[in-house]
Amino acid sequence: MTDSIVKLTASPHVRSDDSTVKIMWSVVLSLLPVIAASIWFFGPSAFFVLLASTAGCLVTERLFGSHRGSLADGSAMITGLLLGLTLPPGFPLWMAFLGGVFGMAFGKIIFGGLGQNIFNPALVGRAFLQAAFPVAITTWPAKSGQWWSLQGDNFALPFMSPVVDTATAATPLGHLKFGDDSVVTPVIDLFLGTTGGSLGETSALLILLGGIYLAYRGHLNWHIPLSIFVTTFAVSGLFFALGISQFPPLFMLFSGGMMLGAFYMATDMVTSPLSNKGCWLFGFGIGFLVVIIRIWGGLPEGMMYAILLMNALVPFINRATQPRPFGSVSKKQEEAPK
Amino acid sequence: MSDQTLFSIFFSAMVVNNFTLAMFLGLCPFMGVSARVETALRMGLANIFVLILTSISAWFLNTYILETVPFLRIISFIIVIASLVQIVEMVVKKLSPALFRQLGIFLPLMTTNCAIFGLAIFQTNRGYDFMQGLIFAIGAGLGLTLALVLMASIRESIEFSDVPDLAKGTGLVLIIAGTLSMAFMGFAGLL
Amino acid sequence: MKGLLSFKNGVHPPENKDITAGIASRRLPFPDEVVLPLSQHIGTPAKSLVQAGDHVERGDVIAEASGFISSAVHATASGTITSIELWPHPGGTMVPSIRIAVDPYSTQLQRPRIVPRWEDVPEEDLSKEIARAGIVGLGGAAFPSHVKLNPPKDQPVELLLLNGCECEPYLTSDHRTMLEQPEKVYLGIRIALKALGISQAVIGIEANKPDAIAMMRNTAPEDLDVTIQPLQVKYPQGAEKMLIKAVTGREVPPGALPAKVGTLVQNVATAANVATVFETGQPLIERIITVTGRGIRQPGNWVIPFGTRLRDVIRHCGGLNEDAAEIVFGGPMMGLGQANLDVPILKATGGILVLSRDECKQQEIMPCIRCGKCLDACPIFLNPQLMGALAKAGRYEEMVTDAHLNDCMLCGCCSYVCPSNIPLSQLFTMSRTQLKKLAAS
Amino acid sequence: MRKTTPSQDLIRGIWEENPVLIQMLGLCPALAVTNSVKNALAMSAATFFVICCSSVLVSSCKRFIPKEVRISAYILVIATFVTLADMLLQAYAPVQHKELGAFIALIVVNCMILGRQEAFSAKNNVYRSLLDAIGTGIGFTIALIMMGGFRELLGTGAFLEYSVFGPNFEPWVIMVLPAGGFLTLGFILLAMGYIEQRKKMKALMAAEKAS
Amino acid sequence: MNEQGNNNGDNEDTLVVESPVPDDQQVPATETVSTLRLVATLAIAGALAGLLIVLLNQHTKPIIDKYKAEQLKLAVYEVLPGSEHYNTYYLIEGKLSPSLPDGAKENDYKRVYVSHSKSGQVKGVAISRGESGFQDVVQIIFGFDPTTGKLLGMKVLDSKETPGLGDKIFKDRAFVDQFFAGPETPLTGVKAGMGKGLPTEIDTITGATISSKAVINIINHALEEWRPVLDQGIPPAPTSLPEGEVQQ
Repeated sequence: MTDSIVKLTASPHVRSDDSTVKIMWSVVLSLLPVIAASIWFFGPSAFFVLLASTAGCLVTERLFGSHRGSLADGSAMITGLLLGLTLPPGFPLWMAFLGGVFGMAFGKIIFGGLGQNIFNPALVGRAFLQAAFPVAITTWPAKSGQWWSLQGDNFALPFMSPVVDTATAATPLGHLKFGDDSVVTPVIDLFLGTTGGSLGETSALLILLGGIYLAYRGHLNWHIPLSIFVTTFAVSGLFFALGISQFPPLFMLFSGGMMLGAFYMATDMVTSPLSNKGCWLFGFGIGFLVVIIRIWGGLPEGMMYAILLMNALVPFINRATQPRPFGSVSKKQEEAPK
Repeated sequence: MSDQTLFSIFFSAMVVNNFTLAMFLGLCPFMGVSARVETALRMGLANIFVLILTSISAWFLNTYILETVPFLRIISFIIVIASLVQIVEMVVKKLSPALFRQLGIFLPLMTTNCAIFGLAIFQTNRGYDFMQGLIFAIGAGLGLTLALVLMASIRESIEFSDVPDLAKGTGLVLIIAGTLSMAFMGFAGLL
Repeated sequence: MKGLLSFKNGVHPPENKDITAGIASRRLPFPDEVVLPLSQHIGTPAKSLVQAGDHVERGDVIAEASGFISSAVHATASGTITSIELWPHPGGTMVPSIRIAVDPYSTQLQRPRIVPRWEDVPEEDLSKEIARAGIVGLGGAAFPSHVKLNPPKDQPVELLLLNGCECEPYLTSDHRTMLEQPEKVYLGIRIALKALGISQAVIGIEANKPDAIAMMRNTAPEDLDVTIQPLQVKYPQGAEKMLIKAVTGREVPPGALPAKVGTLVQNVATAANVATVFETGQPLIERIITVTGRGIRQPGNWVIPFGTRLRDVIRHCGGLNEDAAEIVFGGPMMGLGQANLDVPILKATGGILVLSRDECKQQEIMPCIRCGKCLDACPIFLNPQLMGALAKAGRYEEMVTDAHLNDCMLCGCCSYVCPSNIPLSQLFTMSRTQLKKLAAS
Repeated sequence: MRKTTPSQDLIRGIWEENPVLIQMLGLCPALAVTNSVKNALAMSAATFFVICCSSVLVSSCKRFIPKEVRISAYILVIATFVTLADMLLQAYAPVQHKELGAFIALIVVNCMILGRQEAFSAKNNVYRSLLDAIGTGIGFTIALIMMGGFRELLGTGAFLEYSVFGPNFEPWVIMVLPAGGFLTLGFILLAMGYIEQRKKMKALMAAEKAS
Repeated sequence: MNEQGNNNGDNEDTLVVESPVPDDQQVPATETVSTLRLVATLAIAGALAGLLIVLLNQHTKPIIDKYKAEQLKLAVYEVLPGSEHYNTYYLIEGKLSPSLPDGAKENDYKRVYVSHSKSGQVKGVAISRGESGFQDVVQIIFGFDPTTGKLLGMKVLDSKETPGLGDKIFKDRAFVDQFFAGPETPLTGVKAGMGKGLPTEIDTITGATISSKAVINIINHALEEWRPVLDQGIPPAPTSLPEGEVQQ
């Protein structure tokens, strides 16, 4: 066999162009406008917070990641950026870093790294921060003065409390939930991002564009955001029409972390169901929970918890939505008269 | 005497103050019997059943017997629960051997399941009346089942993961439980 | 495209059919030697009738079918039998094969063989005649045709489906058959319809072969109840179950034959060869084979006698390009990779694909990210993700009971779409092997 | 049952077979009441009292307890001592009693105590049983204080309510919440696993070197 | 137990719990121990246990009761500033009564604590009530002046609200003091600094709105329930008034 030039592989011998690494980096790419917008709105604080959370994730992945090259797959980068985008601009950097470390270590690496985790690591980090530092994470300093001035106490010493001396501003959701005059922020403001909130909560428009780009490229399952939006709109519309809630359905859709969560967190492939049917169920669950938590829950924003809770249900959904093998008939059909 | 509404008792026991994830009751089955979804589901259902019976008996005990001797509460509860479990076991064995085969192994374990005993104690401490106690038991049972089934389906799924050797076993289960507990905090205030 | 009939899921790999689609088929010069394995089909290997030193003429029977699901082998070139020995088989094993040293001075005319006029043969004997000619399905599975034409009595066939999809990328041999031999295809259809005792046939052709569709339409005999059905271009449109689903809307139940839903599927090339048997008496000894890919110098559609060694084919096609990386028997999706240039061409070899490095670049295998793309690709609605995970964990029994491993037809769609490059269909093949081993022990 | 020396009986339960950290028994109190060291101490003391008394009583009366009703008898014994502990705490440490609440009563269903009666006291003499109970009790206490210390330190920045990190420390509220309990125990187990792994590796290396 | 074990063979691996199975009633009577002896043993053990408990109870009960009464007294005095004495009134058939009918159990009746002035005037009523807050039940006691409809004070008796956030309902002095400033009922919760200066307004705690509102709701709900009863008038205090005082 001197002339054997060939290598032997199993079929199929051609592969689609998709690759996990490509998917990950195009998610990062599609986030860039959102990041730019958050820096535009919130100044250098936004940049520092994103830097800190991403650094937390990258460092953890580098130290404990399952294999050496795992930084290159871009997944740790996504986790860090997404975590940063859920934080308020004035958030102390040491907390953002800690959130990244926690989310990465206990949300992902402990399960064996990429593809093996149950919960979205960015949200695990966020949930940890929410539970550990409930005050800091719900403090949105009012925009002050120049673009370059910091929004709150970003540089609080590690393990020390931030000093908030500026006036705080409520997010649109908080306004409506706890405010006494029930301000409904106009949807156009929410859409363009000219409101207060966490880094990625503003500028629904850019997130929408990024999400549509990813869906077009086939890098996210459009069933999930669509079902979330449909459910949220329908359920909150019903409650609004019945006069039970003060949240108009469109406001519900464009406020808070809804856009970011629906397009970037819920669609995390690892932690969402496999089949499209499962994705519909998943999206339905998130939409429903988010409306319930926003209207009756203790916190103004429920997107994170809704997604985490549904993440926990994903293995169960996957079990329940096993596809029906081709040609097999369900019991019901079998019994039906021919 | 408690002024809580039935709905709030139910919801609180089921998710907000989930027996397992927020009050650490029923951890033994949570750790031990949560490897398979079917088993977990059966265990959960068996728990609901016994919880309801316990709630009823605890209410009777409190109302008619322990009024005068409250200091015998712990002893009488544990005895009643132990006998209850025995009776349930025998009745189920007689009436439905198939069900007995499915539940059989879990029933005796319930005597030392702190969720059952805890229910009786909490119900007493909070002064629930009959209806409140019943709703409390059903909510707690459903919450327990929810936690068990969630945990079991997650554990089934991570069987395929390359979990680092270090984290295999209880360590990881606890971390997952912690994350679940964090996620359930989203329900706080929903009362 | 969208409005055309099709099935759910599936994938759209680049077609690459334009390399050879326009090249008319030509005969490849006879090689010095042909090697004919006794098992070129699904079922029991054939039984050799010759010995070393025997002289055989092209078309002589050299091995007979042994058992019902088996098929005869004929000499594909005149010459002398040098030996019967174990020889590398495209399947990767060593298989008893008859080696014939081709007589360089022979005209390679087929020895005259008496075949009755098909119109005169009673229906039930038609399939015997087909069996005698060693006809097997040329679509890839090589299932003996006479067995197919004898469907179980309790599952009557109402509709004959001709498979002209050729959904594998690159391959164009069926395409050329339809363009060059439409009358043969129609004759084959007539014979098959007679053998089955039915009157209705449908030819399914993927819409990317408009010339073949036009040709079949133009040459359709008026007395034949045959419909030409253009189908959506999608892999694996040519899989039996998918074709039936696309044309009739019926789903063949797991483990059942197409006859269960009243259909029978035959490849157009098979039909053309059935016609050849009754027209000229020539048994199944050669076929149109597409030699293609960016790794071969002179791609084309060639009529090649079975048993020709891969080495000879490559030599006649101008040799390999510098960047040739992989040789595949069949299409890129389901074809078998070949490491040995001595393997012979078999009856079911529809194409020889020489892929260049660019075409089959190997990517790093990443962990599964549960994206669910494989579920969206699987044409028979399995859960390849679950099966892959079970296979990795060595839980083979559960793959069968919980994930329906046995329904999998190894079409490769899941492997094709997997962004993490997990070799799913390879894992499934391996698991089946493991299960067989377990069952045996 | 293998023979053990009295000192082994005592030491075994403290670390090697630590009821909480190794055997995963008595998790309910270990997680529920360890949001401060004080609570952990009170719970440990109550449990210590119950396990010692129960072990002594069970081992001294083991001849009178028929095998068939032994579990019921053990539970009765344990429940009695729990009731006593409950009343004593309520009378002399009412603040702790209120903090621990129902979890005092829940000592009854702590598998650890019943497990020791069944596995040890029922088969050994009073002296040995007491040693075993003390060892197990200390093991339990150590585990609870570890948990409580970790959680109180991070959760409030204090140890035994004595501020450690100064007034500006930002407490990690999660640590005193239920989720923190799970995470802390999980983390401790991971850390212990890591140490164990390191030890094994070292031993392996040493063995390799030796050979 | 064996048959169960066999039938559930598939479950066995999942049971890692050391199973302390009470198999007493299942063991066939192959041994010589008679049922009578089993029952007798348990009965004796039970009796001894009961005796022990009763003895200790005799000793501890006074201490516990005293402590409880002390705590209650402290709480009542705290929410009814300036009181030195109170009487417990029970709700019997829609009316307040300072004493229970004969043989009635104390716990079957809802009650309030009423503080009288030296002259026998009602100075204030303390009411305890628990409702769901952010995490779990929040139990509070508050003082109320039935004549003016103003609050006198409020104390959180029991809560599991989030440390550092929800627990401000009893740790944040500024919040608690509002209830001692004599706000009018029913209360309304407003965001700090957003009020209109009405006498019914209570500023909620930033970040702990739910917990703050829970406190306000509990008071409002309690008053909804008790107002009609209190408005019927409070019967004069029983004889426990200090010597020499004359009821009017």
